[in-house]
Amino acid sequence: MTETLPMAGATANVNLAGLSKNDYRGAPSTLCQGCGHNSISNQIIAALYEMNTVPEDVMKFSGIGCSSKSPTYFLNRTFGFNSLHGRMPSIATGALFGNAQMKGIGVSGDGDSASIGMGQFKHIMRRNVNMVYIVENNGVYGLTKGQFSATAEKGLQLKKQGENPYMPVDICMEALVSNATFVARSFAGNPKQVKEILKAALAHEGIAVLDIISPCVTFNNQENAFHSYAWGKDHEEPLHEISYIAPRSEIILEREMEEGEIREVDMHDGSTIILKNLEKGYDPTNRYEALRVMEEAQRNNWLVTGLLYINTTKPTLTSIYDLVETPLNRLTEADLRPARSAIDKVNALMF
Amino acid sequence: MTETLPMAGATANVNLAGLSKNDYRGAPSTLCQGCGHNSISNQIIAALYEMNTVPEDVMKFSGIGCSSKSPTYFLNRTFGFNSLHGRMPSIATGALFGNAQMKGIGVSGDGDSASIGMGQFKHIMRRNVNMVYIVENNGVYGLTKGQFSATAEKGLQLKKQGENPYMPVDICMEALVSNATFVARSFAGNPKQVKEILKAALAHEGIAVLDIISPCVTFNNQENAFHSYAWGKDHEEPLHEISYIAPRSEIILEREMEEGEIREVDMHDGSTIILKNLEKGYDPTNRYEALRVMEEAQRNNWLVTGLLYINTTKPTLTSIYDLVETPLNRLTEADLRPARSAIDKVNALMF
Amino acid sequence: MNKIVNDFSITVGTKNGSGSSTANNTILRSIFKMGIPVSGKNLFPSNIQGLPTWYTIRVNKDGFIARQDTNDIVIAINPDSFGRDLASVTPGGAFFYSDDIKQPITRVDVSIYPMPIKSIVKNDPNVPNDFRDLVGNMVYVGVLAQMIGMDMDTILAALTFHFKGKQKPIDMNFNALKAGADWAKTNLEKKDPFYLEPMNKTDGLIMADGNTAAAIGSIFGGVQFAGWYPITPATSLAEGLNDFLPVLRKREDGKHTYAVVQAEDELAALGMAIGAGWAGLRAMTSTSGPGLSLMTEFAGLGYYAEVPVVIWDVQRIGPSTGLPTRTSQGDLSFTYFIGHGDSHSIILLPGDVGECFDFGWQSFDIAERVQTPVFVLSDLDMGMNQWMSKPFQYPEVPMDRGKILYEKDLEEIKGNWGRYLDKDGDGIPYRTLPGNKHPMSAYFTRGTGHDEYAKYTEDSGAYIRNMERLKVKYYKAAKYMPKPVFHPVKGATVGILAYGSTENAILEAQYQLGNEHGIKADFMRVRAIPFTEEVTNFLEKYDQIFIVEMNRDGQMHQILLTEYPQFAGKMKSVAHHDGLPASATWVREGILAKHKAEGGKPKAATKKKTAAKPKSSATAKKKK
Amino acid sequence: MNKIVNDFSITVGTKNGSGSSTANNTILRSIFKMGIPVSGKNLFPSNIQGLPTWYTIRVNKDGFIARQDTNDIVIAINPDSFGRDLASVTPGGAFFYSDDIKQPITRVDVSIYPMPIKSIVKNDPNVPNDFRDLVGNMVYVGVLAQMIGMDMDTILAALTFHFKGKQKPIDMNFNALKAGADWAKTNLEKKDPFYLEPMNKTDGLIMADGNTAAAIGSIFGGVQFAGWYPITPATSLAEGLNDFLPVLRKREDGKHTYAVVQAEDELAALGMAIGAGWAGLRAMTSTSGPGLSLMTEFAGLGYYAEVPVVIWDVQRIGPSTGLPTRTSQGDLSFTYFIGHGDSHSIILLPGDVGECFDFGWQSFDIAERVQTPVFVLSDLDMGMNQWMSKPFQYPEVPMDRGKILYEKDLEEIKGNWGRYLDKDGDGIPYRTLPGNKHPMSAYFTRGTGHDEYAKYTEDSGAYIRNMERLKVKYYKAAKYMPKPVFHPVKGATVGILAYGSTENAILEAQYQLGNEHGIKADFMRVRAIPFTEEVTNFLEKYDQIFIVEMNRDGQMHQILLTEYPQFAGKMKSVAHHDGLPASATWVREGILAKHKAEGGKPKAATKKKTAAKPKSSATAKKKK
Ligand SMILES: Cc1ncc(C[n+]2csc(CCOP(=O)(O)OP(=O)(O)O)c2C)c(N)n1
Ligand SMILES: Cc1ncc(C[n+]2csc(CCOP(=O)(O)OP(=O)(O)O)c2C)c(N)n1
Ligand code: SF4
Ligand code: SF4
Ligand SMILES: [Mg+2]
Ligand SMILES: [Mg+2]
Repeated sequence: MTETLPMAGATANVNLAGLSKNDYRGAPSTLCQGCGHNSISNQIIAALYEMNTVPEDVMKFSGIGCSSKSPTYFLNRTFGFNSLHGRMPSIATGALFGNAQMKGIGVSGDGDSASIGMGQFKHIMRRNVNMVYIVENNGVYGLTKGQFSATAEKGLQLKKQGENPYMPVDICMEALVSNATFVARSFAGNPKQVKEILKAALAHEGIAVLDIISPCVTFNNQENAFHSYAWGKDHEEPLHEISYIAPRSEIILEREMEEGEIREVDMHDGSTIILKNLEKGYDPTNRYEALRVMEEAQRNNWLVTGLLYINTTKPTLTSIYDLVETPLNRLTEADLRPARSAIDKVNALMF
Repeated sequence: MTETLPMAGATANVNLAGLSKNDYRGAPSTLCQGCGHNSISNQIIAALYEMNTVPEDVMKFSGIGCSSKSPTYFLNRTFGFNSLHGRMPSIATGALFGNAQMKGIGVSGDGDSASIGMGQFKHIMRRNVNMVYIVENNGVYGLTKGQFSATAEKGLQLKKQGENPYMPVDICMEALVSNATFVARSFAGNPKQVKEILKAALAHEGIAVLDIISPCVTFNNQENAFHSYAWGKDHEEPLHEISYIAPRSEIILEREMEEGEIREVDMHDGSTIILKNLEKGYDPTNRYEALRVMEEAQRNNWLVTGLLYINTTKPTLTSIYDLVETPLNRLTEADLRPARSAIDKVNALMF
Repeated sequence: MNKIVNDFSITVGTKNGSGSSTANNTILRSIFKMGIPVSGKNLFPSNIQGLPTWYTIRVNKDGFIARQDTNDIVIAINPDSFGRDLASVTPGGAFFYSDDIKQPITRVDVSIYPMPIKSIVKNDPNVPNDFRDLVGNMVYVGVLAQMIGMDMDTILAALTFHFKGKQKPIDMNFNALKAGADWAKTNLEKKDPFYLEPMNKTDGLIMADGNTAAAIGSIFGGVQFAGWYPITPATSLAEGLNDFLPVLRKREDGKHTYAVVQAEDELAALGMAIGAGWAGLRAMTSTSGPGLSLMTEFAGLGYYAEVPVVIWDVQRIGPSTGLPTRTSQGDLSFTYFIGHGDSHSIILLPGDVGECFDFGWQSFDIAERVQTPVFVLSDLDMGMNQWMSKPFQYPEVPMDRGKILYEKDLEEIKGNWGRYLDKDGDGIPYRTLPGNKHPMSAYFTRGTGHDEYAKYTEDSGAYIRNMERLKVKYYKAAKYMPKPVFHPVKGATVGILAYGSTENAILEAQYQLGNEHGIKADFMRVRAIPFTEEVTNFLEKYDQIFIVEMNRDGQMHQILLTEYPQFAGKMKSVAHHDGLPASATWVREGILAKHKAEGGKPKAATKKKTAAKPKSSATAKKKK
Repeated sequence: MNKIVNDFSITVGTKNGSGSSTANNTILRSIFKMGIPVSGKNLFPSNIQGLPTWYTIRVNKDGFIARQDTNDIVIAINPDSFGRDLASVTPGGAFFYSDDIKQPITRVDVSIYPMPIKSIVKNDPNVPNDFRDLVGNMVYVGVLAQMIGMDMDTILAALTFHFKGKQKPIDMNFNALKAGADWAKTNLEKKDPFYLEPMNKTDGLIMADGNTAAAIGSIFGGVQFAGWYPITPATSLAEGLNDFLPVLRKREDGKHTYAVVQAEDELAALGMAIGAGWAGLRAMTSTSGPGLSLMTEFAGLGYYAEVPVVIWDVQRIGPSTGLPTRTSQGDLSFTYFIGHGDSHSIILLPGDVGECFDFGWQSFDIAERVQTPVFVLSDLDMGMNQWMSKPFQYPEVPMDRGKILYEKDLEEIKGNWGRYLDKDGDGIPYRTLPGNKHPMSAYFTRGTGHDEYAKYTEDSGAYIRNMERLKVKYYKAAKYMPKPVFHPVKGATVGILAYGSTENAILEAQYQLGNEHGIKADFMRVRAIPFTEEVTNFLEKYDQIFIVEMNRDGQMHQILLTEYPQFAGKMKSVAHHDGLPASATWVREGILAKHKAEGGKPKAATKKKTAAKPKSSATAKKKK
């Protein structure tokens, strides 16, 4: 019986990289209680821990927003850049040239990527930068207190904002049309799936876009937030001085979803999301199929989750540039400054 | 026999609006001889003339680029705004609120819309602004002398630029995914089709995206530009002082294309474009079909032309705002400044 | 112990997102309704829930309502900031705290009042579980009310206003408040000196925040188009438009005379507004620093193509993202020089909530008259905090749409016009609007070189003529600018020049300098750039002028140096940048330091207060 | 008639896109190779084909090679500008034209030479039809060569260089040229006074444009990452990287030590460069005005997060899109104040092509040493025109990577560091780079408020400390800046301060002022902001200093006023903005006008030239 016991002592709590889960954590979160983003941070920690990734081998990036704050809350030992609103892609693109052996993990929001950041979002897809690009998608601007983002569904009603008259930006369709090489969708309330998709994404060479629906428990709560109290409606505030937040629990599926399964999830705001897992036979290497499924999902208002598309044949941006082995940021003057003799050659070229 | 004669005298040269074709022209073009953009300008003039549109009922817009210069070369009697690189959509969006009865015609380039302008391009689609949005698509930056734009095909080789390693942005797919309500593709060398699509687009209420392939005879001419002269290659310039342009004729189909027809067109640079007209039975109201056709075209490297998608049920941006009949820019102080009594009401609201 | 009446500060330390703003506003409004000059400043984090946040109230019978650096009364509800909060009480002050916080009380020089908030709320059967924290906040208001003498009727009025007369929340909150008051009455013994007593100094005044005022002012200015993108602290300006437009511009037919569009970003927000302004609408956008930076290219287009548009910048502190919830006057020099190439910006500088309203409508008149972007630089303190103000005044002049040619005008001049011709010698050309049916009305606007007829040109002469005209236009536009506000004192030998939200702090400092340090200073608050002749005259007059502002680099000082090199020697920069609303302390100390450096000999501080005190701005204005 | 030798200007008027640049360059290079100081300026439209374009060459034996306002020899090939071209010839000048242009010759005061270009080319059986226009350009070169005495051997050398030794195009072009020369020899009689005679004043010099020089300089600076977006007149800088990196950084293994990425726009271009700079690469971008405006927000991030990056702004004229193909120094004050909030920019100001090379590599040293964006402001004239220059000099100092902590450094200090700690009192903190394996190496960069350890904070104290340190850093960084260049004259009583590409014009004006107007002026060319002490001393020294620049608002003057209020009274702005490369005329007239306004009494112009002439900059430098 002794053979089946786990290894004795401290090693039981470390992974193959010799690190404990703590080595993957960040500062305590300052996001709202119950925010979907926190649950995603936890899965990032878990996935990297389980994949035995060394935190120093990763760079983390974000834009601006509640979602974009979250890299503070994981991977303390990882270099990170909390950049500008909508501009994570360009920062990450440049930074990853610094050391092409490192993997990027980027966290953005729907406002950050689909509104102000649409251009950069689309262009980083085209370039196939080697990073996991997570959109923590809640349909609102959390940090600026609940305006519609470009992924808000048509007809959504929000306090002070009225009704959204526009069709939502579909992050996955956008990624696919821009020839992203890995496209998946998940739901923060389904941590198991989030983690598994994260692992696949981390293993992918190239851009891996994860559209993770991540409820904003504070600002997507207008309609029925107080529905158990008759006077709830009375409490609405005309002069926007108040930002009252009822403490909420995270929305979590009680049971993992089977392939092909359809399930309804009640949100804090009283609305319902229809989750649908991809079918068993679904072939994620077929871009055309992926488009079909997404079009169908959009028409039926389903939230289809799972790995929608993967293409492992396309070179990453840094490999297109055919860089030297040594990380560029370890090169020295000897590598970078042409020899003294080169100056005469150059002057000769000048007439 | 006299009955069938056209009306006598000067009226023979005017349309139902009482205007001659000259009333639709602009300043002489300063674009290169043979540039596809000129041919599109001519069709804009022809389409509006034939549709009896009053030039004062239109606003014209553009960004920056050779293509974006072209609104100078049509519709002298029309208010126009040659804006900033990539920012035509926002200017047009605001301007068309000035008088919601007027139609917008915007001319942009592939660099202007798919590179720097990607964000605004996508968002004007979502808003369904009431305008014809023409992308004069040549795969290069003409005005800055021949760099790759985001619509350049993968593998394209350009002088001084090397080889393009990225997949092209597909203007029509982008428009479709962003829920544009009218999406068409055409070819500047097919003026008849361009004109007919333009007329349909002008008649459409909402955003009509026309992706018109419009060859840049000057900078998409690297490979075989001099192919009839053995020494052509020798003439290449390392220090980019020269911009030699052989005078070229416009690329024009000799014969209009039948529905469903496939035809090869030789370009000045020696490359070939495979044109494919949409099938007879094609249903442009089916968004899913449109996606399928475009995916297929992309896979086969076909240039599928025709009206890809139309949806006439969606409200335009200005109609969502439910504006007064009178154009907003004709309202007066009486309409715009609340009555004197309102000030007390407001002060009362202030505590 | 001497009573201190109507002259102290109160700071409440809570957690963000805990709903304390209703409570704090109730305190503020109640004091205001008691007729006592008061101000409230919300010092909140850039976060939605859980981080420390403070609300600080200044009560001052003389109308000095700038933020006070010291905290006389502190109410501590947040365990995370308890230590800091306790330490921050001035000696002799009062410290109230929620007694579920079990942390050491280390001070013996302050009056300590524990409050059993949780248990009071728990005992109220009318408060549902979910609402305990929220309503709990009312308990501390009740305790405080009891202890300093806040009037229960005015409190009820404040709550009634707050909840728009809806009885259920009013009752629930007022009950909790009363429970707190009752408990305090029974259980607490007054040990501190702070008391409220009714006055009549706020009669006829209103309370509002600058963003709401700006929104309403814009509506009275006939705003027709606003493009915007959310950003703290400017968001509530656009949301104010959304709130008040449907009310103030309601029509019988239910149709709309305006559109407010949330853009995808700030480039598009200003782009749309410029498009609308060009098309003849009264168009605006509102943003803060990062958004303004993104608007740079469009601002240059607006300047060069001469498009009327109003751009509100509600300033927050810092380069880059900085501190999104802290105030500043740090965007001035950037705005002045915004955009590559030679350019000049018209900048309006409201100093209080009333001026946010006034400049709300005036900015459109100026933009259309001068045909150029008009920047209005407010700040977080003015924009988001509640300020006492004279009531908003209905615009006393009709709208000035500037030089527009309609069909009949063109007929009169036989279509003979040029978009950029300087017919009147004031540098301002005539424009036409899309939709004009006259066949000669159209022109093609561009950001590229153009001649007097809006035709494309690269001609040097045309370029220079155009640019020199723009310069003439800019300086001549000074006559349309709001004049500076002048606060003289008798026998002044030096000047103070400032702008924006610092006025209250400077008035107080001006008083202190005069009465305690023997430095008599006239104070001019500049309200616009280009500068009007009053500014020139003011600078001319004194041997020393202190330029006071809330930024690091002395940005107004920099601009004045470029415009008034002849006065360079006597202008002294007094700049401060802590992100907090201005206080008299730093103004006074800053001026004293510079004054001393210049060899000035301030008199020793005199304790005796003179009878003739200058009125504070808000109360002074009421009388006008 | 007196011969005028090596002292005149030539202007060729053609159509854009007609391929005349080979011809014009051949003239320029041939004269250069004859040892005569020469410059060439391309005045081209913002268009690809068909619009009038001019190329103007200044030949001057004394080395005064600024653009000359007058045209001594004009060659007219373009019917569209024929009238203008003819009118532009100075009386006594020469006018060559293509005789297929049938337009009236209205001048009798100039020598007229018709040239049968078309028929000469038609008669050459070796020229294919398509190439007739192109090769036709060589005919006018041949005619001119014959008439003014250009050396055929140097012409052949120029063509050989141009066509990289490829015989076919060399022959075809040289044959056409010779045909032109032969025709002229037989058919034209010399009536004008202009002659070339060989000298040795260009020995050892090279000819290059500033953008190429900047690209090559950057490569010698070890550039590793460039993000860029096409824009005139900056495009050729990035394309220069693409041209020369593969040559100069070729490796045995064919792998690359660099990446040049064409971004989707300028926001992304600078964003990528900042990402790369942050990750430890020598990173840059290059743009012009509109692109710079779009980079504003990122520039602020770079400043506040302290990321080394180099930003080249090759200036063109105008706010907004302006005149994309005209030169200017109009982005200076915008760059200085770029970004909302308090910020300061380090700005390098190269004055010639050699300095474009030098600042190409020095800018990286400065950016990494100071950890901040470094802006290099070149302009279209310097960037795109061919200038004589001393040969590029290999950097004489090793790369300065600034304060970087690697694994071993962190081990030494036991991981005990803070990203924004000012350990050395110079305001410059230490940084680590991603990929550093030390577990204490990582930090989280942000544009939000941060403390010394890069942790998020909203604390006022931390904010002020950080911002004050940034200010210290900025001013202390002056010691890393290139020193100004000083051109003294004997007995100077006034000063001229300028920067950038105006040097040649100012040297000539300086000479004229001294020798013809009795105004002896020392001239300092500033090469960087923050200003070094030499600038202070210079300003201190004279009663009047003329600040000369190519913009409307006197932007350097503005900045100097903010930095040196004590000298405000004596600094006079001389600004000009016609979009053309600087000429001595406007510098001289501008200074005379200001000098007069100040009551200066210039001596009447003296015709007698003094023996001791100052050397022009390019020839002077060669000797160093
Ligand atoms: C240039 C700029 N504009 C606006 C803002 C204000 N801002 C901060 S976060 C945010 C929206 C964030 O929304 P999203 O990306 O969806 O993130 P969430 O908070 O919902 O997670 C905005 C508009 C900013 N920081 N910078
Ligand atoms: C902000 C900005 N960046 C760059 C430029 C330079 N520029 C002018 S036109 C152009 C590209 C135009 O390409 P495209 O839109 O495809 O038009 P085309 O000339 O090919 O018709 C660029 C990059 C500019 N004017 N503004
Ligand atoms: S506001 Fe919404 S998105 Fe932001 S932290 Fe709270 S729950 Fe999350
Ligand atoms: S460069 Fe190309 S796009 Fe521009 S005008 Fe010439 S042919 Fe047209
Ligand atoms: Mg969001
Ligand atoms: Mg193009």
